[in-house]
Amino acid sequence: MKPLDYNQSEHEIQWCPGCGDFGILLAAKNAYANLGLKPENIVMVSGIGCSGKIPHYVKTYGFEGLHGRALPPAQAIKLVNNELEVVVFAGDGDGYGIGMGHFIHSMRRNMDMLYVVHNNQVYGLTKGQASPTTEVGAKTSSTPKGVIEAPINPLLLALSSNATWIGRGFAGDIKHLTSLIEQGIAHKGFALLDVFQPCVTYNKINTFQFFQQRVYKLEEEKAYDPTNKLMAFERMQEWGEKIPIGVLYKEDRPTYEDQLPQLASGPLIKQNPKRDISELLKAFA
Amino acid sequence: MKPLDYNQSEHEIQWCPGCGDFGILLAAKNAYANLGLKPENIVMVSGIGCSGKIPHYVKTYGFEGLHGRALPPAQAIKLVNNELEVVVFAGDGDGYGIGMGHFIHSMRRNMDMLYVVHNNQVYGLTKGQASPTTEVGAKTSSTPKGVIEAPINPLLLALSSNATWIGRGFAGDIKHLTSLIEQGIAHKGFALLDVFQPCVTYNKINTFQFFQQRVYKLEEEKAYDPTNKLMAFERMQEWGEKIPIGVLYKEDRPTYEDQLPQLASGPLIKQNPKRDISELLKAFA
Amino acid sequence: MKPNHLRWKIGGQAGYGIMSIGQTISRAFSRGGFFVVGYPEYPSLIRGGHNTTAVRISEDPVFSVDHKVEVLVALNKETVEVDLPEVIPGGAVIYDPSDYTEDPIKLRSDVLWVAIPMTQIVKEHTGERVMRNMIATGATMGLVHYPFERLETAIREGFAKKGEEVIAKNVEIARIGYETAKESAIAGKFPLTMTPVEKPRSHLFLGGNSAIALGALSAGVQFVAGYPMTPSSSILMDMAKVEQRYGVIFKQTEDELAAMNMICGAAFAGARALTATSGGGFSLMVEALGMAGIMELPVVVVEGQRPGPSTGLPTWTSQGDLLFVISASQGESPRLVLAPGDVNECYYETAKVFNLADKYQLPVILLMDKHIGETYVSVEPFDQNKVQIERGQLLSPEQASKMMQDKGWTQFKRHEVTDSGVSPRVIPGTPGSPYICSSYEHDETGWTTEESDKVKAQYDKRMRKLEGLLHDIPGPTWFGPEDAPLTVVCWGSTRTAALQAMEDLAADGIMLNVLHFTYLFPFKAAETITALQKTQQVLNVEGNATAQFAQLVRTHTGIEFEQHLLKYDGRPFFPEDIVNKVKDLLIKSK
Amino acid sequence: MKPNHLRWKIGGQAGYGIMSIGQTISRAFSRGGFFVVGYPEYPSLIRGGHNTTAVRISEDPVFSVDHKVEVLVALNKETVEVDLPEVIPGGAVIYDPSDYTEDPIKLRSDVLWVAIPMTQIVKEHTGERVMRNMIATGATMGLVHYPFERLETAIREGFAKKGEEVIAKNVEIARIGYETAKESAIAGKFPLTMTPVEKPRSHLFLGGNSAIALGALSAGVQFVAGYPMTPSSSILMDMAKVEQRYGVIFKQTEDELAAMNMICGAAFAGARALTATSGGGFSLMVEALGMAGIMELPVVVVEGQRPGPSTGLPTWTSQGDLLFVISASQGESPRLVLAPGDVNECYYETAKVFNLADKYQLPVILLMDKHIGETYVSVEPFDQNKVQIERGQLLSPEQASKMMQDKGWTQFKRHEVTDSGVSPRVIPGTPGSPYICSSYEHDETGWTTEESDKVKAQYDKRMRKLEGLLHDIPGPTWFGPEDAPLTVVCWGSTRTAALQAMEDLAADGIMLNVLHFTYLFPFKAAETITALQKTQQVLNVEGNATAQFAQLVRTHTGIEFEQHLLKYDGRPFFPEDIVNKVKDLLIKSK
Ligand SMILES: Cc1ncc(C[n+]2csc(CCOP(=O)(O)OP(=O)(O)O)c2C)c(N)n1
Ligand SMILES: Cc1ncc(C[n+]2csc(CCOP(=O)(O)OP(=O)(O)O)c2C)c(N)n1
Ligand code: SF4
Ligand code: SF4
Ligand SMILES: [Mg+2]
Ligand SMILES: [Mg+2]
Repeated sequence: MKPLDYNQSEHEIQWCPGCGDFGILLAAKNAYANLGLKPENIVMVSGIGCSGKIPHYVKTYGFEGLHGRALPPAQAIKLVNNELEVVVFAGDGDGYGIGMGHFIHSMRRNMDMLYVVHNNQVYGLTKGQASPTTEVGAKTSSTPKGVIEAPINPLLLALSSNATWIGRGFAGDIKHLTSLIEQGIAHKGFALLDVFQPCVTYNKINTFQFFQQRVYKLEEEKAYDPTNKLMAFERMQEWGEKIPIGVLYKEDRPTYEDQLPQLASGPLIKQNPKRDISELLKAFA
Repeated sequence: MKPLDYNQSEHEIQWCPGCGDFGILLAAKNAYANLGLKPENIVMVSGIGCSGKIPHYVKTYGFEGLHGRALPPAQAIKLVNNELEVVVFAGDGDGYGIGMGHFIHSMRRNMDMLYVVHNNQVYGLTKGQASPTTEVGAKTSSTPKGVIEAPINPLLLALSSNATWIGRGFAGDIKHLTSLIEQGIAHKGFALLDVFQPCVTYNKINTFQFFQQRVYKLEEEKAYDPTNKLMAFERMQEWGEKIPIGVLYKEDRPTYEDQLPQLASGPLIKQNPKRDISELLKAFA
Repeated sequence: MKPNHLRWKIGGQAGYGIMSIGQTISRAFSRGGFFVVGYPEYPSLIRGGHNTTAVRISEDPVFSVDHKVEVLVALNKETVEVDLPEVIPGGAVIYDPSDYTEDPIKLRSDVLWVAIPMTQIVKEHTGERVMRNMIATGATMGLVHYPFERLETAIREGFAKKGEEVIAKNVEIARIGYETAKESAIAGKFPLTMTPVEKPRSHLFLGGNSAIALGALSAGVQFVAGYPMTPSSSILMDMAKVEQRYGVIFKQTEDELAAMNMICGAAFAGARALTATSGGGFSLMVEALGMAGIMELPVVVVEGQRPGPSTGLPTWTSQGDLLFVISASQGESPRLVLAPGDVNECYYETAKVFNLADKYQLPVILLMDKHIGETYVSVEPFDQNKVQIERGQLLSPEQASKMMQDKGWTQFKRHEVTDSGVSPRVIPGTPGSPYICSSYEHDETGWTTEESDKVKAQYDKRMRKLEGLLHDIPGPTWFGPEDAPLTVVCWGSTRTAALQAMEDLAADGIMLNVLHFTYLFPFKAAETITALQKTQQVLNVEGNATAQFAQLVRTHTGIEFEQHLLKYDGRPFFPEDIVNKVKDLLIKSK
Repeated sequence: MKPNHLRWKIGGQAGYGIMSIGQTISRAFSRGGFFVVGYPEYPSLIRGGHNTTAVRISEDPVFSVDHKVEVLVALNKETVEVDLPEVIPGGAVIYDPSDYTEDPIKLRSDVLWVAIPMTQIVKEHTGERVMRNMIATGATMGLVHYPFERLETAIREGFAKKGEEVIAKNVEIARIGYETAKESAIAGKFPLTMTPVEKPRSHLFLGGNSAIALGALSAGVQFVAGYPMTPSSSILMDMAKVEQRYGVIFKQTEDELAAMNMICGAAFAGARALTATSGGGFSLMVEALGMAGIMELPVVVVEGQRPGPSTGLPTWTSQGDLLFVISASQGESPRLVLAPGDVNECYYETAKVFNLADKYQLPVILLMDKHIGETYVSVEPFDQNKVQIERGQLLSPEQASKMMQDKGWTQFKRHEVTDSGVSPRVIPGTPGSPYICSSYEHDETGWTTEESDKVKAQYDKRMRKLEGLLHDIPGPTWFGPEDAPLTVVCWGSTRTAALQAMEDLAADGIMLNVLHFTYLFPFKAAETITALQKTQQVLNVEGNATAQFAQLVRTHTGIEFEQHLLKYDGRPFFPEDIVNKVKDLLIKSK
């Protein structure tokens, strides 16, 4: 498979020219190709937002659900057919705002899927309101005097919630991002990949340039050990002149599905649903 | 004021005899009395669960809202009348399950209130299903073969979400719990107090005895510095033979309400709502 | 008092086994060939409060308990205070003298006071306090001269998992109750006897919630997600129990939002999926219900009604959510709404509507309530062979690729515009036909569209499904004599009380028939008009304050009911509610 | 073409200032004493797609744009492709010749093609590409010989905050457009002239969403919580802008669940509280809506409809949520539902329903839609003095303590059972009267109850409020001649198209009247029956597929409408939709 094979060719892509979402799209297709995944075995699940449109642009199965609710259907899809590769895409408002509850609970379950969050630190599709990752002081249409709430730290939340793979990428570095998506998919368990995705229209602070000047790659730092929780805890708080990208944390833990004896004989939907419940009926006799 | 002055005398309390909720009730009344709070200036807000019944049993203003939604009305009450003392009570299913989103977002806002979570590690009122804090392997009516999800760690989540005061108490140690509630109320900002609250009916693992044998008080440990985030991070993960209670973390950060110039002239509801919007109308002429 | 007809009620605090003992006594009689129906009432508390279970036992079919009993068992004083008026003259009250300093006979002299020193017996036999219910049950059997072995068998079955020691203790203590009652001077004065019938029937014995779970299992449900909520939690817990045995996945979720969105995902991926909740949880499912509509996903949602608004009365019953579930969610999307009328329908209709969900690719709402969900009755054993699994137009990979070839499609048209409104579907994993399943309005391939004609084509296509569906579902059902001067119209769980009232009134020589609706939306307007043309006078009976079903009928037929019997205090209809109202009406209309 | 009557439309990509230029040209004419109405259309995208703004300008009052224009401005080829059919014969198309290699005149020879080299002008004058719209606007003014100073003033006002340099550049470039058009050979052939009227009116110029925000501010709203959702976000953003100036707190929340629960908390604590959302967000508010009902909290919810189901068509319009909001939430709880018919009502009715919310202590749902929310019109300046703030039975501490004394209460009875169903309330901070405000069913003091009579008393009390409310709200409004042979029945935003159609038909000698409903629930059944008795033939016009309002009318009156004009493709009704349908009907009925 080549990245081009995943192209959804009939329609025009509807993001603003220069949007960071293009980088994520490209990296995803690269990663699928590198991993040799068949289009029909991938399900891309998303919520609503500029980010949420991504499944439209790739020739895989797609599920563009409700704003904030990408993870619940994704989990169910995985549970009923664990032969599928489930990749979930969300916005920062979508995934960390309205979808926060699902986010935390998904991580503790540790189902095998990759969760990519297009973190542009703004509500794009609704025209520029503050999101849960907007920085303090930032002036947006919903905070004309500046944000006064501390932004959330998705990586720290993931670390605190037993996510078993935690990464961060940058839509301006597609090669690196491709590799992260590949690793995230390959990881057995729940993988969170937060991606800096500049919104060229509504976020004039966290631009491509902003990140180009600040990001550095953890894998280039020999001493960094992503299996060390304490190290991860400290590094996840680094923000300012230098901002780390790469794999911040990983660990091995059995996945949810692997602990279900029901799946020993294969995916649920391949099992015959016709069953004899006579024994159960006896309990009511 | 004496604790008795807060008694809601006309009706019988409806918890199971021996329930940990009694300890929390007693400690709350003690704390109110110690702080000399007037009943009419306290609003106790709760969700739905055994825990949610607590505002019924105290002679303060009370708001027993929806399951999982204690925090949103509590925040609004504080915002429109910041002279009130807002104390919020939730269950672990209520506050950490269905209410997870509000929990995380409330902490980053840092409004001045105390959030007490009755953590009995089970769904009490609905008769014993697993909750987000139920331990792995525990057999409940919803997990007859044992829980296979990692429990959440509320303290770590709070630390990751910029809560400015994080404490843990035990309903079996009322004196200590009273002091924690006092400190939590006195703290300026959002205070999370997770309370081990044995459910004598549905949780046969995390009993009074279980905690009596394990808990130790952080304040008795000189070296422990609750302003040290790294220390807090490590200690919050301690679970097993020894479990810390007390104040695990605290910091100073301006509250949300203190950053609102609208409140400079006093609580919102004391301001005259009649206003002249002529100037605004001009913008549409 | 008729022999072999016993209405029995037990009352006491929560935590004293009021519900389980109701099951035990019911089983003892059911095994003796009797028909039984049992109805538990309890507050939203874990301990304390006033709990009761009423059981009606008869050699003839019975539908509903009522507010009269031949025997009342009072495990505490409160039961006497609250429930004494229900005892019919000549009836008996089994009570514990240790609850009283004075003889309670002065409370009512027209009933027999059967003193059974339960507390004392428990103490003497080193039993637990909770076992007083077993003594009382034994005493009941003694009083009506029912063979003790029947009770012993029921105890053995009920406690099978607890081991021989527990069984022995319970049997011992029940026997003491039995003997004490039988030998008491008063017992001789009590005229009612219960004798096992000749050919015992092989009844099942269960409530509507259990039947729903069984029906779903027979229908091949594969994925169940839910968040506990009274009165539907038991359906979820039943699934938790059997998931591994039957190849089902049960997922307890973080909230109802997740549950509903999950079953949508599961349905998209090809599984039969179900959730169960009550009105509050359903409120959180409303958004995803519309999503299931636009995505054309077959899902089944059990909505067990309890009185609202809001948290309301969690452990009581209601029929207050009808119009809500019919119009829930923004915009307009097709759905099927039905409310089973008895435990049999809970099983068979559940199994059936999984097929309808698949056939029309839309959500089904099974409107239950606490009353039908938890009232247990004896029914003919369910016949699994009657259940067919029909997945509708779900294409195999071969069928899909053939279809694409035949139609010359380069892209699979998941939402192809068809006459029936139904489009063949594929599931992820099918080669060659990846498509996007979207909550936006879309064209036939799933691609987002805002073009007027495409929007309208999809909207119409979806709504068109209701036409076929309307054709596939049955209209209302008649019970009773055709030419009755008065017709009770009712829906869902109210049927049981209506049928019982019909029988009770027949005994008084009053003729009545019942027109009952199980399928509620889409609405069978033509059939309803025809049916109502046959009526003389109509009494509409439903469990809400605004006569929601009557509104529905008027919306779709223009017909207005003039007489209503509405109840919204959390109690189900009891037959005598209807009996009294009917008598009133008939007097007035004379 | 009549002088001083201009229908104008501009089209181009998103991001090219299609919406803002509509405002500029509208302001230029409004200041010249004209009535204007402007309607923007855009897809759910940030950049790209096909965007238009249509503006109707007239010396007589106008209600609605329609699908005919005298002047079309095409900023790209797509506009010509899509919108050319709307230009009336003899009309003009202003276009950029750089978009075409061949002369577009062959596309239609019955219109004037006004070539304005916008791209070139922008380049020559170092303007930005987005300024092409300004050139086109200047050209329009030149074409119709409207004084350039009016446009200049409008530009100065519109760009006031951007500084002199930006203003100067825009004026310069607009003037070039103006001169180019005026001097072009073609211009002389265009017969339509627009001349400022003698006594300019001092109109406001705004859309329904802005009017709602203003109405709420006049009504003393103190707390606004919400989560952005098209088409209601602008109400929230307006509040964000002014919160500090006017002593309001605006809180953007994590989701709509929080928003609705927050305004309930704020109302409990005594603040006037509002949220604004669309159907999807409202779906998440459904549970707390019932809570507001049982807690008896006065809150105002703006629900801006867009087409569903589900995410649907985010930037388009709909009237599809009527039955949903009326029956939303489990159980039954009282509410007020209204849908303003024009921008004036958006202001005055919003201010008024805050009082009704307080008087009856219940939630109010203001049903808006994208069409009325974003279509801007010229209106008489709002008169703030007409707005009274009446908080209903909200007791001061003194009143509360007196009441407790007078009634001999030891505990405050927040939910006292009264004839009106309304109980005096206190807010936290009031000494002596702490009470529990609970989502459980409760007794008069707020204490949880499950007792049948108390439950019923509270349920009845709450529903009783609807009686007073029904009395306080107005019935439908008549427009047009009393004896018209045909009546258009409509509700909410459809009024504008209906009134415009009425005028347009009058010009053709066809008589029509309009019966419009702003207040929808509780339903004014008696007044509706009386009103409908006066009709000869009725055409029901509404923006959904299932004729929801007609269903409502039938439910409450039994009256069935025979003729419907339904639209559910996201577009609002245009006057000609109604005109055509009416002509059809009149031909048929002849
Ligand atoms: C329940 C609900 N509330 C609100 C919306 C409106 N809405 C659509 S996208 C969006 C936020 C977009 O921000 P984000 O999630 O960060 O995605 P982005 O557009 O930035 O990629 C909102 C609020 C919705 N569709 N559904
Ligand atoms: C939306 C909604 N879903 C479900 C319920 C049912 N319910 C009531 S309390 C409860 C859980 C109780 O557990 P927890 O929050 O831990 O409180 P506890 O009873 O243990 O104090 C649930 C699921 C509800 N009231 N509302
Ligand atoms: S608004 Fe921002 S996030 Fe959305 S497409 Fe444009 S640049 Fe990308
Ligand atoms: S069920 Fe558990 S938590 Fe609830 S009252 Fe009883 S002991 Fe307490
Ligand atoms: Mg974003
Ligand atoms: Mg709990």
